Amino acid sequence: MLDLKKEDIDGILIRYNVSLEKEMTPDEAAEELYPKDELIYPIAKAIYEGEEDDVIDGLKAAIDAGKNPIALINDALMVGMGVVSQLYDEGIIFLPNVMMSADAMLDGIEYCKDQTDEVPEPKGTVVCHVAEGDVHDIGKNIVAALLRANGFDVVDLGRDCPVDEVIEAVEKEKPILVTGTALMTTTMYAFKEVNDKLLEKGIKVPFACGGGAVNQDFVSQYELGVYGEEAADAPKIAEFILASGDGIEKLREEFHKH
Amino acid sequence: MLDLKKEDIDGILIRYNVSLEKEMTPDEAAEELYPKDELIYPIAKAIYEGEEDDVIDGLKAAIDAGKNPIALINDALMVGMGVVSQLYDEGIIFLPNVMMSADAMLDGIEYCKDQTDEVPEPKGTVVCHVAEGDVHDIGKNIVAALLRANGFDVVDLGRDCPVDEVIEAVEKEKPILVTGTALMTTTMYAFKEVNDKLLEKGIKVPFACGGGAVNQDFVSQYELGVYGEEAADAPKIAEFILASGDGIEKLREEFHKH
Amino acid sequence: MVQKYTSMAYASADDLVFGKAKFPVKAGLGLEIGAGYTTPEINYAPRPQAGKSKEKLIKEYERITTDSMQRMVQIGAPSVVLETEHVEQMTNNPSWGGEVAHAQKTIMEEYHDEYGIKCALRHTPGDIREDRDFLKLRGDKYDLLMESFEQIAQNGADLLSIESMGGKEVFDYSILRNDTAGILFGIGVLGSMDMEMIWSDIADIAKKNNVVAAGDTDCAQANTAMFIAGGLLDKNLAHTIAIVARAISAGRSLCAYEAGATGPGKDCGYENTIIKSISGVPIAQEGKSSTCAHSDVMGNLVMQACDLWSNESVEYHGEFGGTSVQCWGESLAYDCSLMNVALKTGKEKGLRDLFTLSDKYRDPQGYVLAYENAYRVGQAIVKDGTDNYLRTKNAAVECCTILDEGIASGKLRLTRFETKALAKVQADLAALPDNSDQFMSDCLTKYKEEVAVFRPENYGL
Amino acid sequence: MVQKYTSMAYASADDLVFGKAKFPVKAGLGLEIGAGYTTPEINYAPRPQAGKSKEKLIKEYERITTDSMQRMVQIGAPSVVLETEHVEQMTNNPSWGGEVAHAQKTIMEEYHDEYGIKCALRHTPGDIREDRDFLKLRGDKYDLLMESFEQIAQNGADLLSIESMGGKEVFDYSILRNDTAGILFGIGVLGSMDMEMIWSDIADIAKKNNVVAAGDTDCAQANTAMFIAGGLLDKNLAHTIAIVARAISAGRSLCAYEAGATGPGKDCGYENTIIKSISGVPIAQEGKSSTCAHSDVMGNLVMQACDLWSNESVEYHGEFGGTSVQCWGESLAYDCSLMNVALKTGKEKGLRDLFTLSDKYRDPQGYVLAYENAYRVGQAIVKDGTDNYLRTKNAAVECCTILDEGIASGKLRLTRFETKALAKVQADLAALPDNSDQFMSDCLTKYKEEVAVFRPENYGL
Ligand code: B12
Ligand code: B12
Repeated sequence: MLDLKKEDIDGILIRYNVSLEKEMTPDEAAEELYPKDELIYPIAKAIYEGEEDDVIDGLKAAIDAGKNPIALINDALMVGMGVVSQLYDEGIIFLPNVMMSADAMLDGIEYCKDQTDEVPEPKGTVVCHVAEGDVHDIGKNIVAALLRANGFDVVDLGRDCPVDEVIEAVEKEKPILVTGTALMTTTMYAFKEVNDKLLEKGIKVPFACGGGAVNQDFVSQYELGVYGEEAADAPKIAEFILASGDGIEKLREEFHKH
Repeated sequence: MLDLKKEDIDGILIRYNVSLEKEMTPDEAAEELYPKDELIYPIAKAIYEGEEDDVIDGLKAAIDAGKNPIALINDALMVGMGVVSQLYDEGIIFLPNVMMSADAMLDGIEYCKDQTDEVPEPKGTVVCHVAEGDVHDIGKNIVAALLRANGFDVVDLGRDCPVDEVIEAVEKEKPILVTGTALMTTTMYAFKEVNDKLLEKGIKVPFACGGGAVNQDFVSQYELGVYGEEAADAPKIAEFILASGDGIEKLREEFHKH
Repeated sequence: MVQKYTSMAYASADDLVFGKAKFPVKAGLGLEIGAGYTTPEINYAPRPQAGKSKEKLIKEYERITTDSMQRMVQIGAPSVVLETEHVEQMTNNPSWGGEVAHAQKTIMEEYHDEYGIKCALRHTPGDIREDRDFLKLRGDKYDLLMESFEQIAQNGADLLSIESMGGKEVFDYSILRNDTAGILFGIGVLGSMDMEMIWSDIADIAKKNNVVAAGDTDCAQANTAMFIAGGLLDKNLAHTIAIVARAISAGRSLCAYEAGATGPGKDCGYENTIIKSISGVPIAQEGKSSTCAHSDVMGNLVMQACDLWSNESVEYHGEFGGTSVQCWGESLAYDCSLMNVALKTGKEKGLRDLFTLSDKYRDPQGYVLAYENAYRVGQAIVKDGTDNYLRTKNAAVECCTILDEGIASGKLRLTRFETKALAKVQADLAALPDNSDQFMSDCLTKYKEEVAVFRPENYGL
Repeated sequence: MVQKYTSMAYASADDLVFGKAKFPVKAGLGLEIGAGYTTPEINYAPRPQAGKSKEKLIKEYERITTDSMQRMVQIGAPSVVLETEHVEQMTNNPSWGGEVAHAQKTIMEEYHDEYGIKCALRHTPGDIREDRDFLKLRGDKYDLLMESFEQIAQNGADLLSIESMGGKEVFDYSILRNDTAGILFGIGVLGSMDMEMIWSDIADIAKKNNVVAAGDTDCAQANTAMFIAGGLLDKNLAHTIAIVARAISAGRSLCAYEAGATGPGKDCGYENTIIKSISGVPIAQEGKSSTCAHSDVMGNLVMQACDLWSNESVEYHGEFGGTSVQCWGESLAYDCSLMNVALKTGKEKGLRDLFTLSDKYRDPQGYVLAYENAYRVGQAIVKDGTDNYLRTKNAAVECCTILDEGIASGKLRLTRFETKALAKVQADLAALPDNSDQFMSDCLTKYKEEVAVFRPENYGL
């Protein structure tokens, strides 16, 4: 077939991802970010590498050396995960790495909890769901994974979730944030119902909504709605709430980009 | 340059207008529709041909022969114009013919009125305007011309017409129908204001809206709104009101096609 | 019974071109697909409020149909296909789907009678075979789905399609974890098994009703991978992995034609060039004129061998230029007009190459799907055509080889990240067993444990 | 001073091709227009609510700009132009337009710095020179308009354009009455006079601010005729008359370049192929990927010689595939990619011919605008290039001759109605005087009487 000369390709398309790729490899970039403490370092690194067994080994060693299991959650596991999240946000590593690190981190947390009777100070709970009638759940799964990766407790109500189940879960879990995902124009209207029923009960929790069919204009139509463009916004919204409160207006100002 | 073989063209495009063109010429088609009365026939034909002078000559002859000038408006001028409208609706003649016929008809009406002190029974008044801030007025001009061509009295408020002027005109003229045209998304919102102010005053006149930017969903949002797709719908809407009353729901059922 | 492909439909890749299929398909009112011309396929989604009642829904589709047909005659398009992808209510209530098909077809017949425009109606029921938590591929939901096909086939649908979901529970788990075996198992093995079952039955229904069993797409898996992979700057999935999933999906979607479908394959099957090279069936495609529905990095390339050209889906609403179906339909019609001129003047291969080159080096996905590479993936599939596991594994391996060559040529420039992901897939593939029994038993053990929602009985296992 | 064209820029019609102009134009951030590649030009209209305050408007344009730039880098487009057609508030308050230009340019600079994407910003103030009932081409509204150009030129707009309205009061009256003399007078004489004035001033402002005076379009007249003419089944205006108006408009829009503009001409100027043949300036065009904004019967043909390729306008809103500017922008970018591949591989003339043939026989309008016919209209214009009346009359006559030949060839098939309208125009043209003084005085007398809103002082008469 007809072909392009190598030097002509750039006139037709530019592989911006190639031209922009950072000088440093991800491993090098991670290395720069690990904490120096020699008990913490191996745990953080094992998190980054997504190696559950190494995480447990590292925790064991640290606890044996006298570290408090519950403190390790924040000081080692979350710190390691923080490295991962930062590299993901900077475009240096990709989602599957985050997923595998998060799995490793969750195993680590379970292990720490098993070593003591203390209960860790929770960072905050988020209730996630996919709108009633909708089976598209990958976006929600990513949202949930990234929230967990950032240390939030996630109550995942799954897909095709009836409105009333969302309301019940919110009443029970008292989350700092509810998320909804919908990929079809015919299902996203359930968000309005969730909003109305929450308000009926006097619950003014931010309700972050996203997914293929959903757009900012739509979400702006109901009082509690905050539009989320990409999954990585979910932990940012949750962090924003912890830092600056749950005023919907402020949240919209920060996250409504269109 | 490269060219297509004649026999290959139909595989790429079909000139449906050519393949569908009626067997009869417009003149032949008109001939079939003219009234047979030999005093009326030349008037109707002169209307169809858009010849003002011939219209006046024909009217003169008919009046001299004892016909009532006011009756001639309905029995000759409107009949001739009816032929024109029918051929336009059937796609046999085009808008400029209608415009020229309408001009001839209006001259004829003036002439008839001048010949007597009687006043003709009005068919109904329509108030037309282009939304405030909008200068696109060709659509409105066509609408007004077709309404006139169908015997309605048109009060044309022109383009860029302030909301309050529309309200005033409606209060004064008591039209059976108001039309609005807007071609820009930024101007069509004036229709809502017109609607609200009319309702405030308790006036429930159908408000037919059309023009490039306007769509059926938008028009359905306000109580008096009836969406008009093409200019030829305006006289149809007006006739529908005369025949079946001014219920908005019925009008929407009839004219909302999307 | 399914008859597996073990040879290629075309002697050489260069024979693949838009508008011509080895086995054209007659459908609907005067239309012949793949018979020397391309045809726009207009797709749409009803406005949200329209779902409220059956009456509203029918009215909505009537409007969509009239608008679309009207615009086609206004600009002089010789032919058009409309595709209705069911909203869930229409499949779950089979008579609804039938009534919508009937209402649409009635309007299309009027236009055909008045203007002679060639046209056909495709209906695509939703794959409703699941409950809230699990896939439920067999049983009463299956019967309901088949009843839906019956109803639409009886009431005016000319082309029957579905985007079936077999294997997706394993795939969904695997794709977010770079788990090559799981991707292959989900698409290549489980997906293929389900395809063979469902398409044998759809083909029977089509035959009985004298309509066309048109084909499936691996939307549920390969497209999910493509969407997660996203644009050049997205960082959720390496595009090298997405294209491996795509290559595998060709073996899976091919099963429809082995079970009796005849094409045109569905628009969103980016694997369709590979399938056309093997089977010679006509295909629908979507790309640069389906940006209303999604973004991709091979907008022109996918036109290379299309027979129908689609906008995938657009919500029905107003635009300055008319309703959305009219706008996108018109764009498609002009795209087709360009291709048809090339066909009539004997310049189609030249135009095809321009389409392909537009995106061949834009992304690893386009590189592998470029027709002469797609053909090679096809060859890898038919080499072990009778074994669903081996042939899809072959496809994955060949895909990686093609990418390696592209990198070596210096023209395909990948990021380090993409290269690394590719190397991992290659290593994973090399470690897989050589026979399908072994692979099946390894995977059953592994995924029964790891994927809570995986139910082997969905596949008769 | 204006310097009228009396010869053609190209020795033959065959030299006209997309992506290459005899006189390329450098603009904005690294962009060169007509220098061997085509570039998408994304157009948009703010959502209705956005007009409520200056702040909202600026924010809206910021979002539009970010979305557009983002999608371009996501798919790897090497270059892009954004066009902001002012909503009335932005021109009537010149500082608003300036602030919007500044906000947009700031974002574009960020993208240019980060990704190296070549880009430029076009601003098109509205022609606000009218009050409610009359055109008011001269006086304080004129000064306000020029102040708007100053502000945008100072604040980031790289390309200055307008769709000016001179002659439209006479044209509007005439077009609905098949009045050939009035159409010629409105577009060819009055329109040209106003163009010479306004573009001398815009060119000065551009020069002073070191930006580009890009060009005008006869949207107010020729496009109005095209829209009234509509599709194949519309019956408001013969398409043969619409194309005569278009041929005339080439002489009128050419005046911008005679007064100092350098291109790229504006997208909706379907007369631009003719203008390019005469002047060698690069041009923007719109067609099959501007169906969001309007329908036409020559969607591919207009690509034949474009340098920028535009979607005309789309309201900013969400679609499944992203926001509307992203969707349409991506479609445009792929169209450009196709053309750019052809340019790089030396196949551009072949592709151009396919574009042209797609629509050459679809409609009389496409037939005359097909590049080799457009070139002939250009020749008719430069033959009497120094006389606005004679040259536009020549264009109209040549247009009719070309149509006659098309009919004779048997390939262009017109309806009887179109043929009759054509014959009338030819007769009307034949009856017109041979010199412009006579024409001017005839028309002044006639239209002062017939057109109530016609004010000769608008033209210094
Ligand atoms: C993959 C896919 C499927 C898969 C779903 C697999 C799965 N487990 O999810 C399958 C095949 C099952 C499927 C089925 C159907 N689908 Co589907 N599908 C898609 C497709 C191609 C990609 C969706 C996807 O996974 N995207 C990738 C994920 C990662 O994106 P995402 O969910 O949007 O999430 C991202 C962001 O939005 C964000 N996000 C999401 N939620 C939230 C929440 C918060 C708080 C935040 C901050 C961010 C956030 O984070 C994510 C990453 O950044 C889309 C096309 C499209 N344009 O979207 C169609 C699409 C959604 N499907 C569509 C349709 C019609 C269907 C079917 C009805 C088809 C049919 N006739 O069978 C059925 C649905 C059946 C049902 N009952 O629901 C239509 C919907 C049209 C409409 N009316 O609205 C679409 C738009 C395709 C189209 N263009 O026509 N589909
Ligand atoms: C011609 C035209 C102009 C001419 C108008 C001449 C005139 N006297 O009307 C001129 C050049 C002056 C003009 C100016 C502008 N225009 Co302008 N213009 C157009 C264009 C190309 C065609 C409009 C037209 O005449 N159509 C033909 C007529 C016959 O159609 P119509 O009015 O819709 O009417 C038909 C039906 O709708 C129906 N109808 C109409 N009203 C009613 C009412 C009833 C009751 C019924 C039953 C039927 C009905 O009947 C008619 C025939 O069937 C459109 C493109 C488009 N897609 O519409 C842009 C368009 C309307 N213009 C546009 C713009 C932006 C402008 C300007 C702001 C541009 C600028 N920056 O200078 C200025 C406006 C200045 C101002 N203050 O208003 C945009 C509007 C975008 C938006 N935001 O909504 C459009 C859509 C172009 C685009 N795609 O960007 N324009």
